Amino acid sequence: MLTSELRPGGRETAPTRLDDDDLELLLLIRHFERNLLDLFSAGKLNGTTHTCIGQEYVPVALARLLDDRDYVFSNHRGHGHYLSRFRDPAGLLAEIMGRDGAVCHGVGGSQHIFRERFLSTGVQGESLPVAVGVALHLKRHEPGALAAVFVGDGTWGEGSVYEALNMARLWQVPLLVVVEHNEIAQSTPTTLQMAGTIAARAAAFGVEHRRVESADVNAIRGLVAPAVERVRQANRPLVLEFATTRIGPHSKGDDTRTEEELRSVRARDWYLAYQKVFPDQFARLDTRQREAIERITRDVDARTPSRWEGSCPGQSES
Amino acid sequence: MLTSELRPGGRETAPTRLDDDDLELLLLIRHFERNLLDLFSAGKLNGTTHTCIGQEYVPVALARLLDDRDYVFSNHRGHGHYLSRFRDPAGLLAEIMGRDGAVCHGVGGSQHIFRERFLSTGVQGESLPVAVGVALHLKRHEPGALAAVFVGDGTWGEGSVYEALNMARLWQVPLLVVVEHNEIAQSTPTTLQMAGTIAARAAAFGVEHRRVESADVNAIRGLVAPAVERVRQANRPLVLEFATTRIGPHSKGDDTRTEEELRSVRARDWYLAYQKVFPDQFARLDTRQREAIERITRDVDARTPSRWEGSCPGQSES
Amino acid sequence: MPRSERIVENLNAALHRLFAEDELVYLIGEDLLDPYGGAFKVAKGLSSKYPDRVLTTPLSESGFVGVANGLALCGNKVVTEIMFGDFALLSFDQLCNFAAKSVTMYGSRLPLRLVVRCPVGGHRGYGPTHSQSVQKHFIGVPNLWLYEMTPLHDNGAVFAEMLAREEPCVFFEDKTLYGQRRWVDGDDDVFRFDFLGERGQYGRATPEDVDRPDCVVIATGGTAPLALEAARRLFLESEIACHVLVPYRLYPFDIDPISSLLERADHIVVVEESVAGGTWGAEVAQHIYGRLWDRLNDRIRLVHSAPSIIPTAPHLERQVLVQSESVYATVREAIRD
Amino acid sequence: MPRSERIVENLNAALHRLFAEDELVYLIGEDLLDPYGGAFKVAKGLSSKYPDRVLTTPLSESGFVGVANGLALCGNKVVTEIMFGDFALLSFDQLCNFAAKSVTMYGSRLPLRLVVRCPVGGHRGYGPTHSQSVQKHFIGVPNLWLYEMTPLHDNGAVFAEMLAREEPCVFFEDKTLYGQRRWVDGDDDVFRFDFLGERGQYGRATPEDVDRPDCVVIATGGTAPLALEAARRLFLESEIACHVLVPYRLYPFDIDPISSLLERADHIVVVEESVAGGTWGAEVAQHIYGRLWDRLNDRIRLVHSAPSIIPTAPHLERQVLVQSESVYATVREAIRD
Ligand SMILES: Cc1ncc(C[n+]2csc(CCOP(=O)(O)OP(=O)(O)O)c2C)c(N)n1
Ligand SMILES: Cc1ncc(C[n+]2csc(CCOP(=O)(O)OP(=O)(O)O)c2C)c(N)n1
Ligand SMILES: [Mg+2]
Ligand SMILES: [Mg+2]
Repeated sequence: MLTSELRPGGRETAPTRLDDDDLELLLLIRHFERNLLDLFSAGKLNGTTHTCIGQEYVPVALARLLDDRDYVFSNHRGHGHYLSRFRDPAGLLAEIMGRDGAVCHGVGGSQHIFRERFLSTGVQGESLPVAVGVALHLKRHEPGALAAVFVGDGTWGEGSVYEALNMARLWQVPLLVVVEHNEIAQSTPTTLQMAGTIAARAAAFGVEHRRVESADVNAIRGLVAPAVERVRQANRPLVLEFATTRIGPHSKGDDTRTEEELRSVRARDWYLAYQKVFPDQFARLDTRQREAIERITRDVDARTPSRWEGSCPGQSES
Repeated sequence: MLTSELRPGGRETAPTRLDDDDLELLLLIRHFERNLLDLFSAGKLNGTTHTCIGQEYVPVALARLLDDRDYVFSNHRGHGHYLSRFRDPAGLLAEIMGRDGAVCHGVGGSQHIFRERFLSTGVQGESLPVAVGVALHLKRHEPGALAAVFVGDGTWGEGSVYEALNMARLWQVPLLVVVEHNEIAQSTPTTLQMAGTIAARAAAFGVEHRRVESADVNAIRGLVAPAVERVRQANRPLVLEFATTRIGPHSKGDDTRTEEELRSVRARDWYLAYQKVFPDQFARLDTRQREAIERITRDVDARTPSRWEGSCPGQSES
Repeated sequence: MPRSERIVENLNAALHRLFAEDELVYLIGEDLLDPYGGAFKVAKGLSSKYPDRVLTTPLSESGFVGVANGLALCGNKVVTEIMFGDFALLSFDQLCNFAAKSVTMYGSRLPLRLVVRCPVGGHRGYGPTHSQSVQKHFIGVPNLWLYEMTPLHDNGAVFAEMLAREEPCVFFEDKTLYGQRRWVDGDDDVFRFDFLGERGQYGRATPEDVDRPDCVVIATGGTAPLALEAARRLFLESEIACHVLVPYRLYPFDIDPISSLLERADHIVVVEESVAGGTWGAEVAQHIYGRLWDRLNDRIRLVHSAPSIIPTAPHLERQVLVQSESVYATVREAIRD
Repeated sequence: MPRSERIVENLNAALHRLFAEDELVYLIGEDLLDPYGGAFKVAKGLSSKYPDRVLTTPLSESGFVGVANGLALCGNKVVTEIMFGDFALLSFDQLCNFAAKSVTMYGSRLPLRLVVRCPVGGHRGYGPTHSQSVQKHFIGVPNLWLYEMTPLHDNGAVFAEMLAREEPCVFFEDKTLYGQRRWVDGDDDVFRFDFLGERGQYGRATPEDVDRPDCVVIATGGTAPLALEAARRLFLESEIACHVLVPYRLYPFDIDPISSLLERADHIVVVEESVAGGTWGAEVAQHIYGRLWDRLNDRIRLVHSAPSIIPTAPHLERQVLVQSESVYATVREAIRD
């Protein structure tokens, strides 16, 4: 069977205990992004930013299943992806604030990040075929490594997703498509933008699919690890779909969902669950991360503006 | 069940008797296109042309299931589609030869034909979303009419196919996608360009699918009529896949298949089957059509070059 | 400048009027439904009033422009919203190879009433894939008309013209204009506003009573405020008199309404936000050189953004994008040379 | 003209050499496998020799350019074949918003070695969606370089340069050139062939011993044969001496190697097959006006196809497309005016 639902540890079950490192990473991302929204409200940021509040556990769960040889393609909602890989809140915040030490010198901003084998862009769906090319290269030259792409449910409207899946399966490349299915795209509920299911769309191309209902980091790892390993070992593309919830706005202050919807969405927050079940560990780490982010913010805010070598580069005429 | 295989009257069964009109239409298309290949060899045509030799029965079977209110979107391999709708070999030949009386004044040529509600273009996949727009209009303003799009199997590589299916299903529009699955795209066998199946690709979007193995015009009609009717009445998009065979080259003289493949493909020609089973009817109509095409060719060839009002139009400045 | 409606209000009202007057009008694009009303709120209120004719789509820029083409093929009047003009590149095939070609490639005229709206331009910190001025890429497709929103023209009239054309149009909307107020009701402290051409094709700002300008500055709608600011400084500081001309149609470029003015000008500057290379400005220059070769006193000078992607951080973005200072400096340089 | 290899052979040989010399080279596109070897046979023999590095794809112009981008991202050297340049419009986003942007938008230089090959142009009766000259649409994207095959330059050298650039390049190939023979080995009966620029950027055809040309004709690779034919007639009929210049790089336009020649010319004509509007020719003119304003005797004249889609029937196609006669007439007109 190519598709299956992975239910154990579903959203309603109490979470299992995380080691400090995992919980800390979750909280780092949460406080990093809450802080971004605050900075926006305070007029300290411009442009746009998309927070993954509520979805942080997806990249955190996957972080230990990925390694440095893997390429990761992130999208507009990428802070969690980046922080899970590099634990570099200062570099990312500097990027978003355009300060010295920015990972991309302030050029890319929230949506366009590149570091080692991590790359994000703001054009939905564009990364999938690119990741197929990368996966093909890895299969030939670095067997065992994979290319992972994070996409939202709404991005499955784009034709390039299907062009990519087709080639990925035809050429049997180690492609891991991580779908953060939060039932919404900007302001549009999934019911208005997606016919059928992601499971069936993977099956359409003979691509394996797993749907994960759980938000329990430990449980998720246990459930998906074998499938991810198969991507590496057997060069079998995999679509890994997470049923998740976007608790924050699409970008800033643009949430048009009803209070009722928002209440139901907030009730499913992992933050509350861990807080409730593991109060001591939670309180200790929560404070530590909150303070760390405060410190980093003061530090980054005080830095000089980022400098960019190529700020007026021109095409080097020759 | 959304998908099913329609087998009765499969390719190996002897065909049932056609009325003269159907058989004549089949033979009209065949002789029309054989003649095109001859004209090419004789250097009387330039550019390119794609014959549907072997596939003629698909549009012929559908012709009586479509009516004047329906839009038909054809593709590069469109002579059969056009002739089945309009029975206008002279207008089409004039178009291809660039002579007076050409349906599009010689501007569009073999691949770009427009007449009433029939429209073809040479960019694969482009017509599908357009047909969704048309189907949406029909649903609202001419209920009972549908938009039909002919595409090949290779065209399922294009992302626009999936963008279109998604919207067609979301909006429940009367879209009929006719797939002429001849197991090849230009020179590339389907195994090298398509992962999974068309059935599963339709299912991925919750779109109904039927696969037809039969080449028997009567049988096909009986099998698919109810599904086509449902498209009209219930505004349910449908993918109707025909397992078929391209007997001729992709365009002219560019067939790179092996002799063995070609032999097996030719053995499945409806032409031979009807000839064998209904020799008298066949001989009578075959001669008639062959002669008709010869006559038309002489006539069209003798005409003056087509004239195009807008031959140097410019954007009417204003 | 007198208080007037914001440009986004004018645009929104134009769409409301279109919908009210004509049942054939559709709007199609992403996130259009109320209360969201589109990423830049241009669609506000439409889906509530006309739920059947506002189609919110999946993320499918190529697909929904195709759907728009299909609706137009059936005789409808279709307005399409691409959320960011950068993504119009995803619909290029539908626009160029279907919409524009269909008008003539079947040997007789096939009318298509279609307007594809593209928010463009930077200054908002949206970064390299959400800030481009993509006008240049669409220039020179037969039967594809390019328009741009301006602070002077009423969008209702412009939309009426585009749809009456019965050929596909792309309408560029500089994002910085949405929140600005229209230049209407005659004058501000320095400039008089009027229109040139039978249909007012060119909005114009002139210092009062200057008929023979030192410089004519032709600017796209999006860069018009920058050009005006530069012109104001030049006049107040040094009595350098610029006429700022702002066309609502970019392509085909229509030189007739302004050619006698251009003849009288000592210098001509063309301003656009795009980086150099195959731009609208070069197209405009080409037309002027062709028509007025014998009468030109000076070469035509183009003002562009720096040849670079558009960075996200505001201090970097500022270094790259055209600013009022670039216009100012170019006019000064022209006069000094 | 001396007997030489056909241009398609030269191009095919160039690819064979690339593959032989470097294991990082890939070719990706539709219908590339032997015995077919691509729609225009440019890939002949490659898949047999290098089955792992020739990727024949589904019909997915956007997708496979994306795959090419991914391979390039990993350090490979990737040549992509779009079957007809018209379909490159389907890959516009991958080319402009991914490939070109990635080189700089991450704040430090990301090298990408990518060449997208696009057969372009008409004269073959392929009709409106298979005959366009789409060069214009790709001009002016920072870090996207445009090249075009010529009858003078060795494709091996051009490909080496493009890949060494480490930025994405589009290489246009006029279909009418494939079957023609290269202009090599010095001279034909009227013209001498040489190269201008350090790297021979401009191929040149000159009537023997004419240093101060009546007219410089700058032509794209695809229109070069038409320009040469016109130049021949002008010389033989009336001793009008044209220098025909053919650059292998279209954009950015490099004026340096030819600017002193242009200064000496009485007239300048630029030839391209595209319809007018935002074209390469306008870009070239813009550069020349900017640099040589004080030295020009005449305006620069552009030769284009008629502003129309490209019809299929040969007698109609001929009326629309640039012909040698259009070049001839334009030079005559320039000299007469
Ligand atoms: C090609 C493209 N179209 C539209 C957008 C604008 N946009 C940014 S995010 C977004 C919604 C994406 O939804 P989804 O894929 O579900 O991801 P989520 O935001 O829910 O994480 C849209 C429409 C874009 N960035 N790229
Ligand atoms: C967008 C696009 N890409 C490539 C082509 C070139 N081309 C024309 S037909 C064809 C093969 C189509 O195969 P299929 O869809 O199976 O139809 P068939 O020819 O078998 O009827 C190709 C690649 C095209 N016309 N349009
Ligand atoms: Mg989502
Ligand atoms: Mg096929």
